[in-house]
Amino acid sequence: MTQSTATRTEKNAYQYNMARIVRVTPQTPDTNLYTVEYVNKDQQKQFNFIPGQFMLLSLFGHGEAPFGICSSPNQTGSFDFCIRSVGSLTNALQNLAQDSIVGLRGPFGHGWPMEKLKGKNVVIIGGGIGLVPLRPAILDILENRDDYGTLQIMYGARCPEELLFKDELYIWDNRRDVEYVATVDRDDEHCWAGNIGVVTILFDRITISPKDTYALVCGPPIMYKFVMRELEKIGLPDDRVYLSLERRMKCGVGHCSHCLVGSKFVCQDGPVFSYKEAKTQRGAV
Amino acid sequence: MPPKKKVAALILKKKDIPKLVRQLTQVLTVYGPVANQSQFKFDTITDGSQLRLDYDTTILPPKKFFIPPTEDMVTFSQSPTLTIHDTLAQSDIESLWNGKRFLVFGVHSCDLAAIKFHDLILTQIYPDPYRTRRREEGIIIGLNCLLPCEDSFCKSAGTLHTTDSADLMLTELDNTYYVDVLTETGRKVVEFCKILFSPASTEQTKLVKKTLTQRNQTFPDPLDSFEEIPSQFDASYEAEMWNRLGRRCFGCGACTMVCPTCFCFDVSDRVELNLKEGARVRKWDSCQLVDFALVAGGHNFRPTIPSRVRFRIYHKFWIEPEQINQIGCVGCGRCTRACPADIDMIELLSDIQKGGN
Amino acid sequence: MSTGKPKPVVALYGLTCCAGCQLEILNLEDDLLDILGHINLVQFRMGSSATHPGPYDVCFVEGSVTNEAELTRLKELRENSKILVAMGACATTGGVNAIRNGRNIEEFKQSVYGDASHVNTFPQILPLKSHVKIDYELQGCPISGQEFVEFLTALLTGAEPREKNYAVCVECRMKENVCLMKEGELCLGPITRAGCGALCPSLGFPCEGCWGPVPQANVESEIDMFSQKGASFDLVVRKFRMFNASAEEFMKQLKRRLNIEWL
Amino acid sequence: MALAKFDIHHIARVEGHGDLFVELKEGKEPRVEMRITEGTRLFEAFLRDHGHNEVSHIMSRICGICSHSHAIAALRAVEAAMQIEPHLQTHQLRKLQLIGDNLASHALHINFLALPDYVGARNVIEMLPKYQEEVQRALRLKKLANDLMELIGGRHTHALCAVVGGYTHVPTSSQLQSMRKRLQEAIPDAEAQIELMGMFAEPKLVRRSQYLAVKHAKDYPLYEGDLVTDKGLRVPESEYTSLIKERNVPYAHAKFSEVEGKPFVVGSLGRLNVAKDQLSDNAKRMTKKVGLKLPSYDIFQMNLGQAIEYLHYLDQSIEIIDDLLTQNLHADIVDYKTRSGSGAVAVEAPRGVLVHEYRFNARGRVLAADVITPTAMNYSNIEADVRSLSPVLQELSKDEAELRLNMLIRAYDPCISCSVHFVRTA
Ligand SMILES: Cc1cc2nc3c(=O)[nH]c(=O)nc-3n(C[C@H](O)[C@H](O)[C@H](O)COP(=O)(O)OP(=O)(O)OC[C@H]3O[C@@H](n4cnc5c(N)ncnc54)[C@H](O)[C@@H]3O)c2cc1C
Ligand code: SF4
Ligand code: SF4
Ligand code: SF4
Repeated sequence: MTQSTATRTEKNAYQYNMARIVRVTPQTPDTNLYTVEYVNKDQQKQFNFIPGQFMLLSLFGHGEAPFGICSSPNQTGSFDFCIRSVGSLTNALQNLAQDSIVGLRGPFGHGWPMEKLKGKNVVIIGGGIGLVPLRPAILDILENRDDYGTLQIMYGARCPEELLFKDELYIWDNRRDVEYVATVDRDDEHCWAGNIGVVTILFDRITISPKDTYALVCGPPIMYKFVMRELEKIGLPDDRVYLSLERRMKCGVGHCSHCLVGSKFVCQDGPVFSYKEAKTQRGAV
Repeated sequence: MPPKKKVAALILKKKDIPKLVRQLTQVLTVYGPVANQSQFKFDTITDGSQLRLDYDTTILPPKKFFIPPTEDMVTFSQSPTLTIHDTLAQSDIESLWNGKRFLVFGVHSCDLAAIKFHDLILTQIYPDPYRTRRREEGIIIGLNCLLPCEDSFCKSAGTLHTTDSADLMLTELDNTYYVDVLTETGRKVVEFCKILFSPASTEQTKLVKKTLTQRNQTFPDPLDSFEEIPSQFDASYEAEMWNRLGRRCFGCGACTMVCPTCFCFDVSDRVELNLKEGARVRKWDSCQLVDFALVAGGHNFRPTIPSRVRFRIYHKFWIEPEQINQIGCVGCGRCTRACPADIDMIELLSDIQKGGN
Repeated sequence: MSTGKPKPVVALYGLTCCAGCQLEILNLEDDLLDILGHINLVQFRMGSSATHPGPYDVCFVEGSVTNEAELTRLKELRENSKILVAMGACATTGGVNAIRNGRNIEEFKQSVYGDASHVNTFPQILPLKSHVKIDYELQGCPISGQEFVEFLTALLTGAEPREKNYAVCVECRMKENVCLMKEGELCLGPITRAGCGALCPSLGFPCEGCWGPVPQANVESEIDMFSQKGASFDLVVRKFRMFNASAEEFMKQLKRRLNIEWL
Repeated sequence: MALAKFDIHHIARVEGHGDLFVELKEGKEPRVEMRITEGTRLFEAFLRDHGHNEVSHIMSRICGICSHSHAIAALRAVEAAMQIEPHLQTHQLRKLQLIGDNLASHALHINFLALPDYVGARNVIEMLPKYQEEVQRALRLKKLANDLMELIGGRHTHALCAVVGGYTHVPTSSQLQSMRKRLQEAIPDAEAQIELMGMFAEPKLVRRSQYLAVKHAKDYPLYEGDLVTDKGLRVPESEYTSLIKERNVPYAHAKFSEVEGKPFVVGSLGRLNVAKDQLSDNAKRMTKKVGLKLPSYDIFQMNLGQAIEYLHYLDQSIEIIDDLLTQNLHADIVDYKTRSGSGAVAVEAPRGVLVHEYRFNARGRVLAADVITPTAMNYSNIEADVRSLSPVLQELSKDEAELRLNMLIRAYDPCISCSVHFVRTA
């Protein structure tokens, strides 16, 4: 593998760096966890990100697409993506063998407000693949557990098979310092003993105190409106609710305009916005 | 950049234009307005006689030279290992004036304003390196409009007398062109073709001023207080007019393709039939097209034609002013001229001004 | 990108049509040998007497189903093919074959054959997707060779072929043609799927819609524009039906709007 | 009792779907049926009520391989019906389109459809290892023809810019010049193609049939003229019905034709036998060089005949382009008045005489249409040939006999989808 580096302009944010897939861990029939490392060792050493940031991953011949970084920010030597196959690039990814090379650029955008969360209570609400960009925040909190107040995790998936990170869910469920609740939309196979229904039903299963609490939310587009309504009911102020938005993205650096919500670019001003900010932009939620 | 020393205004004889073109084409690729069936377009000029400086407007704006309809960003090949080559990094051909390689002749004020607009909007967060590079490679010779063209509203939009982004600015004066030198590059162009330019007399300078003042008065001004439209748009957001327009609009994207300020693009990969080579290509996209705001899982943030019609105006008249304090429309009227459903921008904007119902 | 896998087994079949789409593939002189290097083309009656019963990895079918025998054939092909691709207007919208739809077929047969007792043909021509499941469609009358190559390349690299969900006008503007609608002509470009490269308008001829309806085609507005330009309802109907008489997206709206029962 | 029976399903390497049924019987006339199973499309019926300016685009869809021939025939017939006289430029451009159609189809037929039989291959792919050069040449010759059609008609299959009264778009002179250069450069390839086909003197099938072509005083058969047979019959194209009689057969979706109650041949041999003197000098020289004696009554020489025509049409197209280059080409459509009337014309499609006739009402709508395609004209003769081949068939093995029958049919280069779209509406 070679890369013509000699003549690269330093500033080009469209520039790729090559990374190797070191491990593929299946999560569900259509979702895999990809552990990658930069081919260039120094690059890997220097790599850092804020939970909630994303990168553009490319597979030459198949295009590129944005994916949230999914590992703990404290992990060294490699980092993870968790990707569901829904189309051209993601299907091709699924067929890749270990040691394959992908292109990466980023990390881009604003992540979760980790600094602000210090010493505060945190509620995390994830729907489906939306748990992916939340995972680095959860892991970071768990790894520095004393720095934060209570941690409540609400997670919903379409069906039991689609639950991600099942090993970790088990651990969260059993940790005393985490309150974890989950639900599935439906359970055709009858293998689920827990809640059935959309994520918002979990608000009845858990008590959230609005005091000193921050909420981090990520899920499918339709989820936000309902979750926000619940959080408003509880009395959580808008500037303590954060959400990560998904939009179509083609450049990641504020040029292609696909990701505009109001005057904000999801790629650069987001993907994480406070609800307060998001509310000022038409069509955001 | 301003010229180093003040250069007096110059005169270029119309009959010398072919000579000028001949000289310029020796060192640069020259583009200019040419006849295109019943209309005009910017195209490569090899001979001065092709130039139609009497053109009203072109189908596509000169944006196509700075953001081409399709452009390879990187090329890649697998033979047998993967090699990636950034098209930005292609070896610099040494050319005359610090990498200047092409010249666009006869750009009207509205288009000059649009180029300037792109300079701002596409560097908000981070300069678009591909466009920036083409901007650095291009020279622009502007041309003052003396006659209004149909469907335009440049005077209302405040772009009628823009000289922004031009290196030289021409004004027609009987058998000659009055030439304002606006930048250092402009000065170098004049220097290069010295013998074709002569100093302008004070009378000529006066005459040009008078001509332009007169023009400014006579040009149509169909829209009052253009700068108010953003707030008026805000008020009309839920108005009935968007449904009405949506019933007529085809969502065909013609308006955005021809718009000098539109710049949205799509990125995808092209693979050659040998399955070994390919390129990452960016291509003009349009917010009017159904897939523009579609994401994985099938959710479409603007699923209907009315929602997309409104978004185009939203972007130009609200989002962009919010971002860079400038309205994203220069009043060239191309969208009106291109719309197969006969949607008229002046009408649309005055509807907004009237509250949208 | 490149595949070390065995070459896919590909078949080309023709039902009732002009064979122009197969020909368009034969006409890819510059690419033909490359293509044949990538695929194992086992069935191509127009070009080869070799036959292969299947199964096929990819089967391209041009033409319309006009009788029982062809319907059986199509069903067999479906059974025998992993990927079934409908190719060309006849297969995707019924093409000119569907102009007969809604008309008196017995009278048609008689007027052509006199004694028509031996002629066995369906009164309605439907797109192949109404008969069997179709995985992909390549539009056009005939298809574009370039689109065929792009499609094949996508399949060979394991990429999802990209649908052009936008109108001919996009390509037409990029080519900087004078817009024929604006010149008073009746152009179907605004409601027709892109892919041809705005072929007709680039040659001064209004689009006839052979690539079929674009998603969300605004038929109502097109009818209005045509009427404004002085077209009779009758002419509007003929324009829409030339290549799209069985394209539901068009016919439903046309029927409602113009109140025409037989459509 | 039947001696042998051949039921060849779905004849390959021809355009369209047809079966051949042959039953050889002791002491009796063999039973021979060209069963044309191609689905019917009823063009002729649904064409009614369409506007006169829609006819050529619809009728071109009868057949992809000879789409330009159908389009040009339709345009000429419409113009004949409405007494429209286009300018010389239009006629010249149309001739180029027709030539393109003939060149492309000939190159395809000679190299891809007929040649594999002669070299023992099932298709051109199988020929590749041994005949690299021939295949490359064939691709070049075909591409040239396609590019010519695209240049003039706007697309290789289903032309776009030829319309009633003229063209909506014409090539630039520099485009024509570079096309001329390519046509000129193709002459050695065309000659090599003749020499290649000249090598195959076997098999033979000599039968004195009648030969028909569209003969014009000045040009080798192509664009217009009288219907002329080698036996000296001649009628104007508009009176084709007085010469060609059609009949229905129960086993085919196509009508069969006869002249004076007997089968006849159209196609390259039809044209060559009727107009050999009008060939270009190059073509005449090559005819002599490969030793083809004209008139020829050996139907297998249709293939060689096409190769010779390829060269002739190359020469003719160069002449036409030279002529066009002296004119100031521009998109040009003559003014005309829509009126009622009928018009019938004949042109030379790759496979031979193609007749189109239309009748219009005063609003320019189609009242009736009639098309006879060359393949339909040849069917009767194919059956007659098969009958006369029967003694030979009995001596061959089953496989050889089937191959021979296939080759015979392919020599006619039948375009079956065309042939079922003959028209008669009243
Ligand atoms: C900030 C951000 C973070 C994301 N993080 C993750 C993640 O961690 N894991 C994950 O599985 N997915 C994530 N996604 C979604 C992911 O980007 C899409 O699934 C991916 O682009 C689909 O690409 P494809 O080529 O496989 O699909 P395509 O074949 O391109 O299309 C399949 C579907 O995806 C839509 N789509 C195409 N391009 C995009 C795009 N650029 N953005 C959004 N939708 C698109 C199409 O409209 C279509 O509906 C994220 C998206 C964003 C914007
Ligand atoms: S919106 Fe219309 S008038 Fe305004 S700049 Fe764009 S094309 Fe010109
Ligand atoms: S000519 Fe037709 S396809 Fe082209 S822009 Fe106009 S309406 Fe659209
Ligand atoms: S312009 Fe329209 S009719 Fe012409 S090829 Fe394209 S889709 Fe077909």
